[in-house]
Amino acid sequence: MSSATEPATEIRYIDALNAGMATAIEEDERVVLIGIDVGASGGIFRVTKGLFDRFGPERVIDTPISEMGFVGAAVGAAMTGLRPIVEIMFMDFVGVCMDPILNQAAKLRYMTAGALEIPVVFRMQTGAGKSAGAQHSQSLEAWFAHIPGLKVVMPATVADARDLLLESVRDPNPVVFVENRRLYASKGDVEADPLPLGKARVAQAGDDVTVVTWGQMLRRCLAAADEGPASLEVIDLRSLVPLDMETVIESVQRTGRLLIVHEAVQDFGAGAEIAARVGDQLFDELRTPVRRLGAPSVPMPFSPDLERALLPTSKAISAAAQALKAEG
Amino acid sequence: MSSATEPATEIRYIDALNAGMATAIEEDERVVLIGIDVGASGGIFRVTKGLFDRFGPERVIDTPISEMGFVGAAVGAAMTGLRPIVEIMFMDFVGVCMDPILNQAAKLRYMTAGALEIPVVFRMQTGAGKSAGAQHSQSLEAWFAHIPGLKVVMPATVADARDLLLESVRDPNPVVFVENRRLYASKGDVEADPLPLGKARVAQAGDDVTVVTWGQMLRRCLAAADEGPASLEVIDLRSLVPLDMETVIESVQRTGRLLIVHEAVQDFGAGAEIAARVGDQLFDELRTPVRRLGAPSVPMPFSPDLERALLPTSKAISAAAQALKAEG
Amino acid sequence: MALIRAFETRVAELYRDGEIPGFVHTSLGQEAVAAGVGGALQDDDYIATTHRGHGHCLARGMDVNGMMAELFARGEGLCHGKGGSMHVADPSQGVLGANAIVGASLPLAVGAGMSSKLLGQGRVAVAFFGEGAVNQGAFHEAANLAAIWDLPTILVCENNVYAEFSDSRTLTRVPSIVERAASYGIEAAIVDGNDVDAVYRRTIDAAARCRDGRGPFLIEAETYRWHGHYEGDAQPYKPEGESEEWREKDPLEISAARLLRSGEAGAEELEGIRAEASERVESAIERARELPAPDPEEAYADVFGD
Amino acid sequence: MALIRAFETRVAELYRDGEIPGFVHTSLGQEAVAAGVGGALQDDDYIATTHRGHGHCLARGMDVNGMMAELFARGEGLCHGKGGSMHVADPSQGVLGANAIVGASLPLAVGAGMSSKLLGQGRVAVAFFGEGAVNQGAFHEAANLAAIWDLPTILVCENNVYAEFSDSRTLTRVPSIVERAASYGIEAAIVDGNDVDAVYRRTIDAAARCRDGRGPFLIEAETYRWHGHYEGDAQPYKPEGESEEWREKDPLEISAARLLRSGEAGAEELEGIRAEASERVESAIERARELPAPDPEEAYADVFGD
Ligand SMILES: Cc1ncc(C[n+]2csc(CCOP(=O)(O)OP(=O)(O)O)c2C)c(N)n1
Ligand SMILES: Cc1ncc(C[n+]2csc(CCOP(=O)(O)OP(=O)(O)O)c2C)c(N)n1
Ligand SMILES: [Mg+2]
Ligand SMILES: [Mg+2]
Repeated sequence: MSSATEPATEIRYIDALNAGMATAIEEDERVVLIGIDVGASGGIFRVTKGLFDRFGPERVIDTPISEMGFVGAAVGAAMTGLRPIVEIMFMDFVGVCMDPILNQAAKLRYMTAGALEIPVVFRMQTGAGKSAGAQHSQSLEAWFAHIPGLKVVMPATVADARDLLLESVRDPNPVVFVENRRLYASKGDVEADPLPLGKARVAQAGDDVTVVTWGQMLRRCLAAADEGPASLEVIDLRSLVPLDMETVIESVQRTGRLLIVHEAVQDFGAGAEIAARVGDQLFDELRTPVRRLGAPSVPMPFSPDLERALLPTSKAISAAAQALKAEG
Repeated sequence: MSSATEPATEIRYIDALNAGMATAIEEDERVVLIGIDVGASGGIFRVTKGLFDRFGPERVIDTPISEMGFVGAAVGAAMTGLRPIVEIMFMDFVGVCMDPILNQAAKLRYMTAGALEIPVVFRMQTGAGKSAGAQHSQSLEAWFAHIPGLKVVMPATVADARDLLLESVRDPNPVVFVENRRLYASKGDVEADPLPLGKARVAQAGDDVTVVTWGQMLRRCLAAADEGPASLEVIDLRSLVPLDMETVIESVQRTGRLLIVHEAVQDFGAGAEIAARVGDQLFDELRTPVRRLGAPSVPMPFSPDLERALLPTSKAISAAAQALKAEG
Repeated sequence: MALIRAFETRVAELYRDGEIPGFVHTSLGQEAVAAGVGGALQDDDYIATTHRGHGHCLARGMDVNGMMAELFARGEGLCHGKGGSMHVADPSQGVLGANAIVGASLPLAVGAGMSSKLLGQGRVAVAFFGEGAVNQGAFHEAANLAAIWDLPTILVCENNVYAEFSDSRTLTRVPSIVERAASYGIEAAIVDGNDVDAVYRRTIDAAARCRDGRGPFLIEAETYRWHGHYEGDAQPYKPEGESEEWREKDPLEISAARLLRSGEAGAEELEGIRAEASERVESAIERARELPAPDPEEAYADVFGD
Repeated sequence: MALIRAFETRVAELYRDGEIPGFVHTSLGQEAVAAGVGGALQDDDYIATTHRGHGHCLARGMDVNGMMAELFARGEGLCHGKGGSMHVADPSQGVLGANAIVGASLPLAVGAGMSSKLLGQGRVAVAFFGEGAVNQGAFHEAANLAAIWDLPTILVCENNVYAEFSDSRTLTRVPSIVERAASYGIEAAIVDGNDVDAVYRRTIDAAARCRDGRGPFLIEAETYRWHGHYEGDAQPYKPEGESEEWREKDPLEISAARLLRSGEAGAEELEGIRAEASERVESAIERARELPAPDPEEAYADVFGD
């Protein structure tokens, strides 16, 4: 279905995730995929489509609705030789299975002085804007970033969906891998511009205002950059842990202005950490205060109209960036 | 055991908590206390001592080790007429019972457009520095502050232990009430300087550097203030939600310098939010960058020596404050 | 049942046509469980339910207009457009809400049972849940608590064969929920979930036990999900012929046949009930279509009370 | 058993005297469970245990010196002083660690069973847990998973009567863990947890089943916690005479009497075993006392691997 101008490697984000998993399962016999309906039916969003047929029930494992049990089992399996990819269907569901992530996966390497290695990927998706309601729309990446011992990865592009997933599986550490379901159908070049896990990407170069973002907000930030007239440098963070402050600092040193945009609730969100660091490290170089744009402190409402009004729009991003430029 | 100079109202933090609960249970027949061994045995730290004998098994309710079940039940009870105080023994254990806090208590008032009221207090304790290990030493207040719909209260003084607990029980909203076990044995005047929930306290007035803190770090900050020579204004935040930025802003406007100190891991911790806000709102008034002092991004080790080295000391706080003063 | 059938049938269509946003899970084929339980409860009893909760709410007497408006995300919806299909609630009717977290209804209903017991109210709390939810820790912990505290809580498991796309019998070695109940010392009974009278009688008994202070009871209602897990699910995982078999056991037909046989109702009367149900639903739809979206201010209201 | 007894006795004293920091939970009185299970396992089998895990670790062959040094929070401790009593581990011995979260050992051992099965290793994974942990959702979910996946996982419940300060029989209507196992389709057996031979035989059988691919087994070992929940707990909640009764069923005495009766060992030999155990523990203590605290750099090591 690709149009004439698309490169041959133009695919959907969701297919890139699928390809990443397929390669991971294929290249290493220790990799298994575990989750509710990830098997024969290909997953609730069809992300794992075809993998069960291709690799069989020993590698692609359906589970009961028992997240505490199967996420914990994935962690135990990772300690003993497997390299599980475990799917938590919605990020909000970590409420029923946080312990194996918080107290087991994140801590056992440390508590055993490195004797245990825990190569597990916790796949989960978020993405407000589909009227999924308050219990199916949360972006909780800040929680995981606050827990030492977890990597936190959030691909925003098709290429990253595949490449970062593969890197996460190959990583010897527990990785929280956050997909955005608003991006599942989006298309892009899967071979574009590879970068290792841990490096932020300058998605759009610019001079006036640095805009740091991740996840579905990347597209809105790029749209804001297109609007002009201020010249925005848009940085896709790609992972919160590791946090590539170097790329951010280098950019803000040039622009003197920083806007941080994320889908998660702004208060006590991950943007605060970046703002705090830049405020500290570039105190003398900032021309204007560091600004943040996230969701307000309310649960996500069901109504599409209300929901739309709570998420940063490209207009709001553009306006915030222009305002920064006008300020100093 | 009070010495000659102590006022008659000098009691321990733990007794103040106990008194707060006793008053709450006494004044409102809808108040019940629920938790593991909170009953006949008076709790693992003896915080609930005597309450079972005084109020009986219908008001002070022992539970099996089933946090998901009894925390969820407390939320259901709060929706239907009771006002439960539910004890989660260690804050780290929220890993097994986050859903009723995250997805039920915090959201159901909103999702029902105010038709459901959920007056529940989630008591939990934290407090590193006792070699309790990585699974019993975490300060996760930033998690709760990031979730719209929850109040987050952290008493640091004996008077607040009682008064804020009572106010939390009387509050019509879900409150995460974080005790610090390092303070349990500490003594103070239970009648000192009452302030409503939502107001920060200027625990020590000063001119050079504003120090914002909460929980067990308050004492270290006060000790640092005593050390001099810089004159520190120490603010005890008392609650993260509501967040009394007014008091913070007013102080930093005078001092021009801000240091934030907390026991939790610094990265993506609650201090970042305060730093981000002050950096934004007082951009032109800050004389020096906003600095933070928290635990480094590692799980809390068992060894007392290692643990000690990870928590901010009064010396380190003092040094950071002096450095700020020297900077500008 | 006629009302639920009419409501769900139209909701499925409206969702397909894009008039209802979000996720929608209908209870077509399972109407007898909702109606049987709902009919047996008293006005001030509580229910806590699931993502598949429309029927339970309607049987509890929830306002059809308010509910439809909520599904349409209107400001005059029961939850002002902030809940939606998965979270529709009306505490004034004892409905603590649909709930989008599998298993969450159970601890909530245990808590409602605590309130009733400790405040001496004699109210019964019902937790609806699917057989898929039984594998969640929340089920286990809640069942045990209800048992040791002798709470007036009825655990109603709607065993509709599937949990999402999986046959639930493959997800445990002991598919009988009644057997599982025994491990908590909870008395339980299987009931034909497509027979509204059977469900009703069981619930009446269970509620009487609860009000007598004899503690919880578990009802396993055997039924079948006619539609997909959510609207739009093509259900490739269902074996051929299975749906047809179950459609023959249509709870509405079973009940109608019985009423006609016994002479309790005539064909015309039944037709009238169906027609009225249909009318109520259509009028709720018309009304909902005309209603405005919530006021933008609504997004910021009701986070905290004071 | 002699080694566990000597170790725990001294650890209790050292904790009381402030030589060991943190929280300590000893397994005095429960030695036969650890020894019986430990003796029945093969070298490459796995165990995952609890806050009360010293005995299980020692029976698995964990280095006494390294363990004691760890409890003393020394840099040469098995976990470099970063784990401590509640987290002592030695993966090279198949010990996935003590664990301070009640119920956490179960999913971990299920995962170890998955590894063994999927990698075709024939290794058995044991989850130790207390009877108090059975009320946790993690137990429920893990048991079900082990059953449906036919995993080589043995669930060993040490029923020592108390969960913290509560008599566990008051925390459920069905105190029999074996009965609960049935609700997952898991075969199970009660065993006298103070009889090391009985525990050993049961474990041998269960492990053989596992290796044959016949799936999990649950062992409920009835025993008793001599000391408080943690060291320092005065145990006012224990009924008078109960402790004394159980002390009469001392697992070491029972085993010694049997060996003497059967002639398998003489009094001197047994004395020698006890003396050697005591010596090993004393020498571990002496050694630990002399060792330095961890290097400060240690605090920052092992957060991530690369
Ligand atoms: C904690 C959690 N895990 C997974 C899901 C996704 N999910 C929603 S409904 C469902 C199936 C529920 O099956 P069952 O309990 O049998 O109810 P039914 O849909 O058949 O009514 C699943 C897996 C969820 N909402 N919450
Ligand atoms: C999730 C969780 N809840 C509560 C605790 C506190 N706690 C530690 S041990 C324990 C009692 C455990 O009882 P049981 O399982 O019978 O083991 P035993 O101590 O008797 O060996 C409790 C409640 C905990 N560590 N983790
Ligand atoms: Mg079902
Ligand atoms: Mg026990």
